[in-house]
Amino acid sequence: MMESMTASPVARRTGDPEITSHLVTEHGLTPEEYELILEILGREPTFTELGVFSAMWSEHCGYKNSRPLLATLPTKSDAVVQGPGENAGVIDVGEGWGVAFKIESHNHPSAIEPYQGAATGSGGILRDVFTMGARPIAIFDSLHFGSLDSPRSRYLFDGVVRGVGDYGNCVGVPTVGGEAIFDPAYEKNPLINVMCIGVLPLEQLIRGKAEGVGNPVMAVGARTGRDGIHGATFASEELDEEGNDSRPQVQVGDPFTEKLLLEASLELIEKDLLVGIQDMGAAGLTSSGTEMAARSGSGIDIDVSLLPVREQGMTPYEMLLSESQERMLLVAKPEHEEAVREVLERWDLQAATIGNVTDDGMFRVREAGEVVVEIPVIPLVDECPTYVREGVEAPEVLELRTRDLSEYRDFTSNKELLDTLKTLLDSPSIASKRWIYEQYDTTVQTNTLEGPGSDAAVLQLPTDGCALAVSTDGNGRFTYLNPRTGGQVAVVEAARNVACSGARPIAVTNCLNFGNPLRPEVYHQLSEAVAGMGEACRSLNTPVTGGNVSLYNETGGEPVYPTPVIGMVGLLTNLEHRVPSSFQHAGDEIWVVGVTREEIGATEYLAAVHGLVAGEPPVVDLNEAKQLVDFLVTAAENSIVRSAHDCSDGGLAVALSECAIGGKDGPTGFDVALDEAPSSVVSAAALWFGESQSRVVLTCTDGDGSALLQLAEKHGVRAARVGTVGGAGEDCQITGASYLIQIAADKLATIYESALPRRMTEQAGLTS
Amino acid sequence: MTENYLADVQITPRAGILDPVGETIASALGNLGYEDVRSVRAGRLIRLEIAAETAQDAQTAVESMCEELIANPIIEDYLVTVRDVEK
Amino acid sequence: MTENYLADVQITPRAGILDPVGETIASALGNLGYEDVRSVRAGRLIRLEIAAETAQDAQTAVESMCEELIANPIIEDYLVTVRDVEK
Amino acid sequence: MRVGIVRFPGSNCDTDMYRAVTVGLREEAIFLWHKSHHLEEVDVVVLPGGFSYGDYLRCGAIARFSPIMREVIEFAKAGGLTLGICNGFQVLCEARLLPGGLVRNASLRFRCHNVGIRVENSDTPFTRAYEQAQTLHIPIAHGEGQFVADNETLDELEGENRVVFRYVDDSNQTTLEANPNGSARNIAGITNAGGNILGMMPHPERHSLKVLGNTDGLGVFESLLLAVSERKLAAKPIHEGKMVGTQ
Ligand SMILES: Nc1ncnc2c1ncn2[C@@H]1O[C@H](COP(=O)(O)OP(=O)(O)O)[C@@H](O)[C@H]1O
Ligand SMILES: [Mg+2]
Repeated sequence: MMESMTASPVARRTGDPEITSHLVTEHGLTPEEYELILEILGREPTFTELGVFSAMWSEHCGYKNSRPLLATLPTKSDAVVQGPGENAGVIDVGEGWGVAFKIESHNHPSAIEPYQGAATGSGGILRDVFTMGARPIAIFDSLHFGSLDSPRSRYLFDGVVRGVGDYGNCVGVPTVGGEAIFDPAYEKNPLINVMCIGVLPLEQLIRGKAEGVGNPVMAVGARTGRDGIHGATFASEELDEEGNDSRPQVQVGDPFTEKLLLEASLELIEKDLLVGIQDMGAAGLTSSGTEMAARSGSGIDIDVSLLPVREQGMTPYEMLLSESQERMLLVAKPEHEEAVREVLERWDLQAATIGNVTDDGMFRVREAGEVVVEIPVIPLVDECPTYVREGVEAPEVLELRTRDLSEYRDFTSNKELLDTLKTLLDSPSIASKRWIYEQYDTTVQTNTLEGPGSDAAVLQLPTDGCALAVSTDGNGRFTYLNPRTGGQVAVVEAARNVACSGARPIAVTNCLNFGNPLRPEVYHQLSEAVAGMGEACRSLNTPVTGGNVSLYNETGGEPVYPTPVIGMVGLLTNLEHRVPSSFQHAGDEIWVVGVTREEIGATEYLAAVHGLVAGEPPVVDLNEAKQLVDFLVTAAENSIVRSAHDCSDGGLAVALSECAIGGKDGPTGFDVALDEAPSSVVSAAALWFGESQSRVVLTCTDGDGSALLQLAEKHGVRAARVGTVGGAGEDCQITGASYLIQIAADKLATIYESALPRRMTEQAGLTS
Repeated sequence: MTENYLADVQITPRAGILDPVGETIASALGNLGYEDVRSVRAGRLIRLEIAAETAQDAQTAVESMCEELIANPIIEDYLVTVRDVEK
Repeated sequence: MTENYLADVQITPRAGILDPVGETIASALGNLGYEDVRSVRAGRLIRLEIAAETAQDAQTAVESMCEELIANPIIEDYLVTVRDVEK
Repeated sequence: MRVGIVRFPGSNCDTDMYRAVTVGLREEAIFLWHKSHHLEEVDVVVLPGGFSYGDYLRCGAIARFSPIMREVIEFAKAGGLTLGICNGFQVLCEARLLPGGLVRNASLRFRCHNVGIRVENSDTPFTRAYEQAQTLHIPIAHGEGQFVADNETLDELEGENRVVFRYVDDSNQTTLEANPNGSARNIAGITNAGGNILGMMPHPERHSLKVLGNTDGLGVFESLLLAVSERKLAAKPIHEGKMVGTQ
């Protein structure tokens, strides 16, 4: 079809270095990959072209090591309108409306400059969503940090929270949920994953395409500076010990310009003035230009001397690879170019036409007319070499997983048990996240029906009476000890959280945070976790609509826990059926649904109380997980449950405490006998603090229990009444495995609420 | 014997680092008719009163505070100037 | 003929207005062991490059910008200093 | 009633305000573009919350010079009902339509949660739908909401009954703990001497829709509706004459 795909000769630009094998290595390309480049071009690349290949064939853009694994994930269902491959995935939520959503990591930038790293991460994911034509309605942040006992971790955590907050707050998108996990494994390499959700009329859906020969290509937004050059390559390398040697220029976020871009983009899309639009994210102009061309099988011809720049004397290499924030690439219809300019001007935004769409399949870049890059688009974008590697489980993990845990299964006294519960409620990973989310605007846009603090956030949709329920989840410790289980748990826990609110889980986005995939033990984690994720998604019919891969999360050879994070989106078709997480009324019956097994491996209990990361994580029965979700959704539809709370970190004792602490009229007492809960024979530790999957704490009105039980049986899930909700300010009493504890609800609340503020009081926003 | 010194720390965004605040001020000034403004950079000013034996000691102490806490050397430059407290 | 001048605007909270940033820095420095710090005030520094015929003209222009926009006299004091751009 | 909501670059509570007026109250609202010079015959001007110009330099400092502010200031000075919420309050202070200023929260952190505010003066065009001393629960969402002014100004505000809202705790007391940002004398909202301009940090528009389970904020808009109807009755002939001329 296309006659000639080989690139024409391109003269070496004065001032550019010669291509040496050293330079090739420095660009993160192997000799074999370089051979392939020679083959594609039919000649030696120029320095600028080498930079382009290096960025596009980095892990971040090219998914070298993950693409074959990702290809195994389910991506289709009746609800999916746009699967992976676009700026964001899109699902159909009825009445002509769609929901666009995606998650992205900004781990490495945040490890160096936490405030700006997190801010620019939020900016990027917002652009991914509004470039689909969707108005962002919510942000979620999944955070993993080292122990808060470390000043460095506190500094990073504080900076990231302020960065996420300030950016979203300024743009006017509420941050309504997320997670925050603290473990020494993340000390030097924290994980900052941000998810954005947007809504759009489906007829307005627009894709990142460069179609129509001759159509103008426009660069819009902030001017291009030297910041973040080689960010994409950098994100694909390990941090050095100091975290600074290969430090690129730090990028600074400008949420004000982002807000203008958001409004202007949506106006342009609404007025149907565009052919395609894409964020200039990782690898900047290079990736946006080439990916847009690749999606429509076209070519693109741009002149970088037309690009508005912030600094003098920038080379084509720098302009192509700059990751300056708040920029976008638009392709317009020629007859609309003027109208596009008018809209942008109204929003005080700069726009420059820097080239046009061609049909020769080439990514051609000029500098003042002189060609400096000519690369066939398809091989550059779609034919990045991929690798399927051999994975091997690390022997030390095997040893840890099979460790004998019998000495941790019992307690010596009621007091020890109560102290254990207190320690868990005070553990930053479990404790209240209020300190975080009160720094976020959670109510702007007036769609927040349920903000942070519940199992899932619930947001009103423009459709009649519908709402969206969203949760992000992941468990690095589980994944470390058993990656397949970890992949499954991320999905089933997120689904459970969504279903607890009464919504049916629909689809997921995922962020894979792993170490260096060239290590067989890391590759093993990655491939197993993806396999587990895929199995769970298939079982729950919640396909993957997109996501992000962040590899090389390690410092000095120490990888973080392999951490797949799932962002699950569910649909609530009737607002009346919404279910809160916490206890509602004194006298309500308390039920436990799902089976408690002899599972204390990999728990927060072992980690927080015994400093031990060991054992087999709880087994996921995918069938059970699916039945539980169906049961929860039906129970909500039938208005049988008054509250539903997922049982996860810290087990039943913590789940019950959380229901009490969040009580509708303040901390609420209760009386529960854990021995009544459905269980296979278990030890005290497993009964109180084990993290068996597919369990939920429910309440119903006194007397509705039989209906609840009937429904549970119908869905094949086991349920038992374990106690009664007490009054506000009363005592919480739990018995189980011959132990008994009793403590005022207010006391539990104080422990739970003060854990983060107590550790963070010293840290304040001094440097911004 | 120690004396009191006043130390001014001028903190400005490092060259090449985006300065959205400065740019926004520049354009606002332009809109107000101040057309002779070529550029604006927005930074911070921290003024400390510190007891030290000599001005040089005060200078050294404040510079170390900057490295440790006051400035963010990854994105900011800082300049410390010390003078006697006027009585 | 106009020349380019650099004008520094130092903006500090007015006496009597709380300065939580300054106070927090002071206490953080104390915690880090800098015990000789007597007090800290935190303000802003706006650095303008401006074309003017004389340094005096530049001074006058920047002062008028401060009155109009850069500072809010209800809560802030400001001080303008002008120097030549080093070539 | 026709409410004009000014849209500055960076405003982000403009559509919430629009929803509160059109869905919560079922009255008319329109947006006023910051570059325009026409107030489109609105009865009430609202400066909404958000981050006009990114809050760069100082909150509200740059927005105060938007083209439309010339007309807004004229309107407000002539007695027009003018409401500034959050960033809008900051703009009103910067424009010197209200005394004092708003600086960074004492905690140095952005705060977003429900607060209790007590209606200190229910005899204003913004609060007459409330009872005197009634407590409302509505959200705040700001990083720079600490109201400051010199003592004379504060005494004057109090003496003239111009403190309209104060932060209070569950027992309706103006305690330190109830104050989310360190505001002088727990002040959450004030009016000008003429009583026709209100600035407040909390967001009544966020609690004006039934679906969100709390409509404590709606009273502000109901009050405005009452005030506007009253004014229209009083000024009918003149007002109508004007309308004909400008349409
Ligand atoms: N980083 C964060 N940002 C915003 N909200 C958070 C964050 N971390 C946790 N939350 C909120 O706190 C609540 C408890 O979080 P988590 O313990 O992770 O929930 P679960 O155990 O149900 O998955 C949730 O509502 C969650 O959205
Ligand atoms: Mg939890």
